[in-house]
Amino acid sequence: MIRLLYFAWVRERIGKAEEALALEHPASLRQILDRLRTVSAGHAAALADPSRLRAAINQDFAGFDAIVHPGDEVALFPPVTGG
Amino acid sequence: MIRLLYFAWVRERIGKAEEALALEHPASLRQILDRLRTVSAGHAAALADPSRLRAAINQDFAGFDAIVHPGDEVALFPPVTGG
Amino acid sequence: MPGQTLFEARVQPQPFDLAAEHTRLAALGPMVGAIVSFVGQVRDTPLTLEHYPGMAERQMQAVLDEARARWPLLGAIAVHRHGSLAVGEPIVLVLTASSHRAAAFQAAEFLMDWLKTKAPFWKQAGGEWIAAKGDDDTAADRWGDR
Amino acid sequence: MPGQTLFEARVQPQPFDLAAEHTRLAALGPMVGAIVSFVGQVRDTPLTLEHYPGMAERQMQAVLDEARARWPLLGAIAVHRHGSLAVGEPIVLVLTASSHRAAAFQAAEFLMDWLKTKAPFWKQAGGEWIAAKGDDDTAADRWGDR
Repeated sequence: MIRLLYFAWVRERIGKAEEALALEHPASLRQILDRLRTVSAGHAAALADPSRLRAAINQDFAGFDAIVHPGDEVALFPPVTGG
Repeated sequence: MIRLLYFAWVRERIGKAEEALALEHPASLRQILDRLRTVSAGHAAALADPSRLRAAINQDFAGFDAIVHPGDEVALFPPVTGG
Repeated sequence: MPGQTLFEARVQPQPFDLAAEHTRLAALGPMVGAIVSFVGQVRDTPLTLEHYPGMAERQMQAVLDEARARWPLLGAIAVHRHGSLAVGEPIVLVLTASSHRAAAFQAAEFLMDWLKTKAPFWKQAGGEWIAAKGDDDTAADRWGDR
Repeated sequence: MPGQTLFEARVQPQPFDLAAEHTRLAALGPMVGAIVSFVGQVRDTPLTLEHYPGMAERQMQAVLDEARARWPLLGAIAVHRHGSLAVGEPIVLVLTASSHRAAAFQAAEFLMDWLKTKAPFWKQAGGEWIAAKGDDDTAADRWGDR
């Protein structure tokens, strides 16, 4: 199991701020995205273009080749615009 | 006549903060310094080394070749150390 | 107390108090010669700021640690607001204290550049999410990696 | 009132109020997006600051005008104290306001560099006059002449 968090328009398109995903073996973030796109039309729309997305694993920025382990907190969001 | 103002160690060595000097015709700051050095031992000591001095005419920085006119306010002081 | 240091990152909905934060750095001791502050405030149009609780504080603290490793700082404070903000309201505060002005200025500018690209906040204006600016990446990149 | 600008140089013996001066710039209108402040404070040893009344204000104003010509500023304030100052007391305040952070940062750093080399103040510590630092000329020179 991993915890997924969504922010900004990713959250809006998916229609929820967080959810759980079953995960028994380590997988790349890219593989997680592939699975998530099949969950709903909202997921597919939000996650269609990885170049518009950024990700964090356990609250640190991560590339899409990074490996997610069971128990991790994974966040998906647009490029940040704070400051 | 010109008004002379002294600051910091220039003031201390000369022993006064200001004085008047007779001036009927325009003269360079360098010529004014030459005259002032003859006024007293304190003047001579304070003004001995122009490379350690800075000057202003009418409250604007001026080089020693600048021309002083009767009625001007001339200030002599060390390089500034504010801020 | 003299000789202390102070490095603090906070995320909060309420306004911050520039003078109070400044006083905390000014009081760090007789080595403090220069304090630089930056305040960003809402320009032109009201904003709503969303953030990632936990990661926001964590990444802001990491940026402070990075600044501390690069410059001889005695202290630094970063405060970022979230929620709905009207035009003219302050969004972000950065303060740096050092013995020397160049370090305080450079560290403050570095902190702002890196916060803009590394702190997980997202601005919404008029119902639209504001896109990230390439300018901000360029500004952040000039400091290089370590 | 929106759309105003504010450029002010002052010399005074008494402390300044960072928050009050900041508020004056923050209130200049909806174009203000970034406010940078610099406070210099007495480090290590008490100081006495002598200045050239009249010329000090005049040169500080000239430095503000120069910054205004170089960067898109909405406002800038420079306050320099004179007289006897204990360790930890503030000496000099510079504040800049702009729509953009880079302009506010650069102008504030420029103002400090130029004030240090162009404002007629002289520091005395322990009965000795502090010598001008070549570093300060170098810092000022990097901005070039116009």
